[in-house]
Amino acid sequence: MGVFSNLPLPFLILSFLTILGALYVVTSKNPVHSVLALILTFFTISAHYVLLNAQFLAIVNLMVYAGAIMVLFLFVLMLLNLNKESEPIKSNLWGIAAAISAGLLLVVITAAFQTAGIAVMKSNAEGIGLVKNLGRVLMTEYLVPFELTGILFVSAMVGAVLLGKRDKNDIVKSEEI
Amino acid sequence: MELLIFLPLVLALVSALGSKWNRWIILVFALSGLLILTGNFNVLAAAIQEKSSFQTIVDYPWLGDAVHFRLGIDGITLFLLLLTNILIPVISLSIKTDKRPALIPLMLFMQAGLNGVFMAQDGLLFYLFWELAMIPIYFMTLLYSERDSYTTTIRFFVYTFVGSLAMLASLIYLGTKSVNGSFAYSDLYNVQLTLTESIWVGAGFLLAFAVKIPLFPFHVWQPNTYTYAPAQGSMLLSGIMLKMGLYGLMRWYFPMASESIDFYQPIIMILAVIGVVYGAIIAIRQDDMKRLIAYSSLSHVGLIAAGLFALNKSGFDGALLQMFVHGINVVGLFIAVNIIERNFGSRNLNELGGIAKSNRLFAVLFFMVVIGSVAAPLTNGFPGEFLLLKSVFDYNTTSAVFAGLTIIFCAVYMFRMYQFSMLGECNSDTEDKTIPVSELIPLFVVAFFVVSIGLFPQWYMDLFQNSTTSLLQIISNAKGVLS
Amino acid sequence: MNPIAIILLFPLLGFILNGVFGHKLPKLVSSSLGALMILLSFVTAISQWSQIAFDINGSISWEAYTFFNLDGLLFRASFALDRLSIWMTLIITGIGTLIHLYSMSYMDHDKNPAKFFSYLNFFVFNMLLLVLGSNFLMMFFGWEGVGLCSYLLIGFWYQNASFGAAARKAFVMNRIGDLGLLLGMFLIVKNFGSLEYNEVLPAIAEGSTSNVVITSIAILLFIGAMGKSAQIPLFTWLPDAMAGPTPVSALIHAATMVTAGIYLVVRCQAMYSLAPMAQELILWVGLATALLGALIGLRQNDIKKVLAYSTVSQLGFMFVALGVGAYTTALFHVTTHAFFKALLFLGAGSVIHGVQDRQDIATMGGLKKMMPITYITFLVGTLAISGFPLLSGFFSKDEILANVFHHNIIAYVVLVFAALLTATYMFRLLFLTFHGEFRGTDYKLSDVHESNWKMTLPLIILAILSVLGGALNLPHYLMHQEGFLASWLKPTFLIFEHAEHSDLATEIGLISVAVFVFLFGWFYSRNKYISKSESPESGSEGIAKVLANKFYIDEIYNKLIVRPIEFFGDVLFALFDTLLLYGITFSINPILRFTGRLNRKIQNGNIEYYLIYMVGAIALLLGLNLFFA
Amino acid sequence: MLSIFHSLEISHYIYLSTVLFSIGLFGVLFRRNAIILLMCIELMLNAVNLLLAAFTEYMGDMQANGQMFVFFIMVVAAAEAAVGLAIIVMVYRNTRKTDVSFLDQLKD
Repeated sequence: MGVFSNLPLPFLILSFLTILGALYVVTSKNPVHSVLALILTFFTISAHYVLLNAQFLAIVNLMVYAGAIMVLFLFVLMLLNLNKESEPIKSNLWGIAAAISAGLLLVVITAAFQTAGIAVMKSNAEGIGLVKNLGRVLMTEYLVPFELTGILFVSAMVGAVLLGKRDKNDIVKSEEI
Repeated sequence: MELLIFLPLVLALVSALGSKWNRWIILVFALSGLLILTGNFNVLAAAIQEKSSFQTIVDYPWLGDAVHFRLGIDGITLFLLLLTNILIPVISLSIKTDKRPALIPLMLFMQAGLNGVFMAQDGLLFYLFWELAMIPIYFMTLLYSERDSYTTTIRFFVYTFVGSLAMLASLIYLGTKSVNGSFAYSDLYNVQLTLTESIWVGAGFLLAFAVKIPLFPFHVWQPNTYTYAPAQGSMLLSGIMLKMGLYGLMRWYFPMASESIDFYQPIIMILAVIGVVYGAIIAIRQDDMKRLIAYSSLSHVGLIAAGLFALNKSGFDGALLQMFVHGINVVGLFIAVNIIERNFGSRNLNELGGIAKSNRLFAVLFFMVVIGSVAAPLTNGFPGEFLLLKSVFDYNTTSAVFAGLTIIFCAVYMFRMYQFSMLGECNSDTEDKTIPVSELIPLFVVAFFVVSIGLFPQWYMDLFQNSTTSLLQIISNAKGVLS
Repeated sequence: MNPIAIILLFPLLGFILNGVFGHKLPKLVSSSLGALMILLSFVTAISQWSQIAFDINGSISWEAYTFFNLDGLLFRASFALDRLSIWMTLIITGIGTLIHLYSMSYMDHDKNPAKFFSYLNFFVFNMLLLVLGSNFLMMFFGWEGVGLCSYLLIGFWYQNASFGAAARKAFVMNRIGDLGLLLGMFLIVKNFGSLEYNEVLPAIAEGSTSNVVITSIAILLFIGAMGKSAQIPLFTWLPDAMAGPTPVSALIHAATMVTAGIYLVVRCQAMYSLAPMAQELILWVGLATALLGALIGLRQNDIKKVLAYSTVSQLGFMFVALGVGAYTTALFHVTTHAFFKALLFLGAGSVIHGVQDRQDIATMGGLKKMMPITYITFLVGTLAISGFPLLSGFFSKDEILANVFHHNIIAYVVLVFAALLTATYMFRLLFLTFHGEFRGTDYKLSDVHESNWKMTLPLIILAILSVLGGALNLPHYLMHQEGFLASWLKPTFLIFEHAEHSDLATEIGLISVAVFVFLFGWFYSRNKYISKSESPESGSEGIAKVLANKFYIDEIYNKLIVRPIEFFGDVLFALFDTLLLYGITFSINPILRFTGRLNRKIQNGNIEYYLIYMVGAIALLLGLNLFFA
Repeated sequence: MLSIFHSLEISHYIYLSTVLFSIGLFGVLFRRNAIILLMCIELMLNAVNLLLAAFTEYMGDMQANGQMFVFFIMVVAAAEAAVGLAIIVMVYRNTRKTDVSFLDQLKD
């Protein structure tokens, strides 16, 4: 396995699953499958968080992403009745172009990080990711941004409602349909 | 003095809020610049002193250390500021607000830009204001042109913008060469360039200025723009904007790319003189009064450019004086044309005539502007034209002979215009129609300057003569040869 | 207050008052205001006479202010009243007063006499500026100013388009000359660093300046004089200028403005005396003009046109005098010509007035019974200009002829011929107008009336002056000393004027030639025209036709100069400016369009494409940064 | 960190998240269904989140700045998803499509 030989097995498995899930998200033709694969990916990422001493993040990730957001996605898919393979398939040329672009970026970023020194993670920081610590930091140093997120949420909510609301014209149109 | 830039901006915003302003309120808005200018008496007094150089009066760091918000003033700047801030109220008086509400904010916005151009003492700031002053004109032509507004605007825009970009390139190149990459005026002209560099840098500047002035082959945008733009747009363009180009030559091109002067001098001189004759000959045959004025402007401005490129005292003094005078006169002419068009529904010479019969006062005022343009002695056109022709004569006799043809041709087309519009038989449109006196107010201001400059040019020349001397000194130092 | 300021102030005041308030004043008030101002100016000038007369080099100077200052090179608004300028001032204001008085009646039926008088006053102001200025700049001011007033006054009846055209023609032709004058001034500044007469002229008189420079300056200034004084080739405006009211023709186009060119040359006597080539040029141009004007005058039927060509011709005489270096004589002829030509014009005006604004002498005849005063004064004027012995014109013309005789015999012969023609056409005019039978068709002889005293008084005064004017400079052979004018002017000439005094025999010979010329003209015209009952020949064939059509000079100018310029204007505008320049500049258009179309493939508005570009660009930039940093 | 992972290096996480990010990016470029696009964006955000968490651990930062950022990114992502989906619903309602290639109105 070369490069991977000195890696702990759990990390390898998790990473493998993550990438697999991500790839399935991208390649699956059925949107519902994509959603499910994305949820899998989020689960594995949460596991990574646990490995990284970010226990609270792991939970939140599950709750917010896998729970709330992805359900929202599913909801919309169902609502719009898009669970079929309705998407027009792009040409191969397009796929190659996209792959080249993305691959190029991958190569470049990897190359860029190559210069970063390989260092073993420190582990002296116990309890960074616990609620107690995070809560303290959030309520002291990040208080203002925290409040701002509240505003962001409100505005997003208002925006979403406004966008989702039907105009009278729309109603007529949809009734015709 | 920075108020001179910011107050018009604020006023532009304020005036943009309402659409129907009383003309007197607008006048107050427009007069603000002049009030600030005259209010800063100390600065002005310093500016016209002996050996006054381009002294800095405002200096804030702006974009790092390299670019400062740096304004300066000397007699030349002061004189052109006076021109700008006098003409803006005059022009504002001729605006009918109810039809073209956007003109006022645009004009005030432009005032800010123009004041900035004349005061900027930093390369990039100069460029910024240069563009800022142009923007309103684009909108004026786009919104209110009588014909082909889109084409006219696009052509005007492309032309001027290509020139501006060339200038920007030159400025940036100079900036990279200067001490610490600073764009300060004094740092820029201290940059030592090789001849080749200088020729390229000079080309950038010259392109921008030649388009703006406009010099002979670069004038293609001008006639249509002047003709189709709303009258106030034409006034601003010809009265003040094109002085930016001439000012740029004086203040920026000559000191910055002084090494290339010897290379460009004969070329520009020939082009300018060709422009003088060319514009005049075409003007003789025009029937559209605005187009006629456009070509006459081409002719007059060519002479100013020639005077500047003669690079001597009388050329610089004459050019500055004539810049002021041309501004006054051409605005006066456009106002008169505007009045005629508004009252008699046409500005085509074939359809007019006999207006003088029932509009005595207007006839007199218009005539004063006309003889001012013709440069009859005792009117404002004469001293400037005299000095300019003298400078061209000192540079080269043959050029002076050809440039001098302007005094003949100018009489031909100006009097032709006056004859066919004001004199002769009345026709059905012009019979017994009187122009309201209130419309003539701006012409009174113009007439005042026609006479006062004509009689006492030295009053006006005192404002800038010390500064032209020191500017010429700078240029000749930079050239290394005393001219 | 400086007397010069006062002299200048009055006409200016008249101009402003009449210009601003004139249309609200009663006609009588505004017109007498105009006349009064010139009179006051005249009186002021006379009061200064003694000041100047007592001192040989006496002159009054006044420096009003610095007009502009170029690094110490001062252009001053300064004036001087010296012997030469007071002479001119008196002519201008004196004849000016008479003509103003005359105009009070002449312009009475006009709608707007206030405007007329304000222009006329402004003209006098400018003319005074011209002669009183003590430098070339002030002279140029007046020079252009009189041109402007001439424009205004020729086009006074502005509703007539052809009058307007004549006015513009006059102004433009003057401007051509002005350009020469202007260039001459630049050359003076360049070489002498000043425009003041009393700095430039002594410097020239010193003789250290190179001859090329002096000759060029002299010729350039003479070009200016050609324009103003209607010499070949710039003379065609003067006959057209007769479109203006008759007093204007009398004052501007006969007595004063057109003699500005002579004043200029006399003023620069030092320069011209040292530039023989320029002098020679002046001589031949003057000679040609004198001849041409007289020839054309022979076959004109418009009473004012005859006088206009006569003026052209007489101005030619004066330039001939200048050309042979007889400056005093030239100025003497200016003076006498001012008298008799103003008289003739005013007389013509009186005739025109009397026959209800008709000018064609073909429809006149036999008017002497109805207009006795006009007739007698007109007769005096005719005698004077034709050189009737002992009248003013006789002396001045004889002096010119004598001077030319000593200079160049060919020129003398030509000039004698011109003088002969002068007598001929003047008597033709006189006989056709006043003698013979009445030829009017659309009006009756009994409608013709003598003018009132305001018009006849100036005529009488001018007639007296025309008779006695010769006394101003009686010739050497009569007095055995220099004439009054010669001795008066002597101090102003920096270079000694070489006066020819021939022996008695030559003198008698010359005089008899002059008398013969007069008699021939009189006889010829008398036989031909005095009892003509039918209309005079219209010049339908041969040489007469050419003369009647003024040698087609206007047409030639039109074809050779005006048309080509207009043609160029059209061509440059339509072909060059619009098609070519526009075309070239905006032929970039298709190129831009083409690249634009290519561009459009890329910029198709689809976000996906943009995303790919974005990512590609980011990768590229990062890569560049990585590998080339 | 659990002791068995002591041999883990920061670079491994870097590679992992880069790969994830690129996959997400590829999805964004390749797919046309707007909903899947959004999902891919979420994927990319998560890749970044992962890296932030890894770096927090790596730096041993008791302030947990990195994790704080993750929080905020999640917040923004949630808001974005909500608004984005609302837009998609609206677009779908008008055009009956969720295909982004249909949205080429930027042309003019």
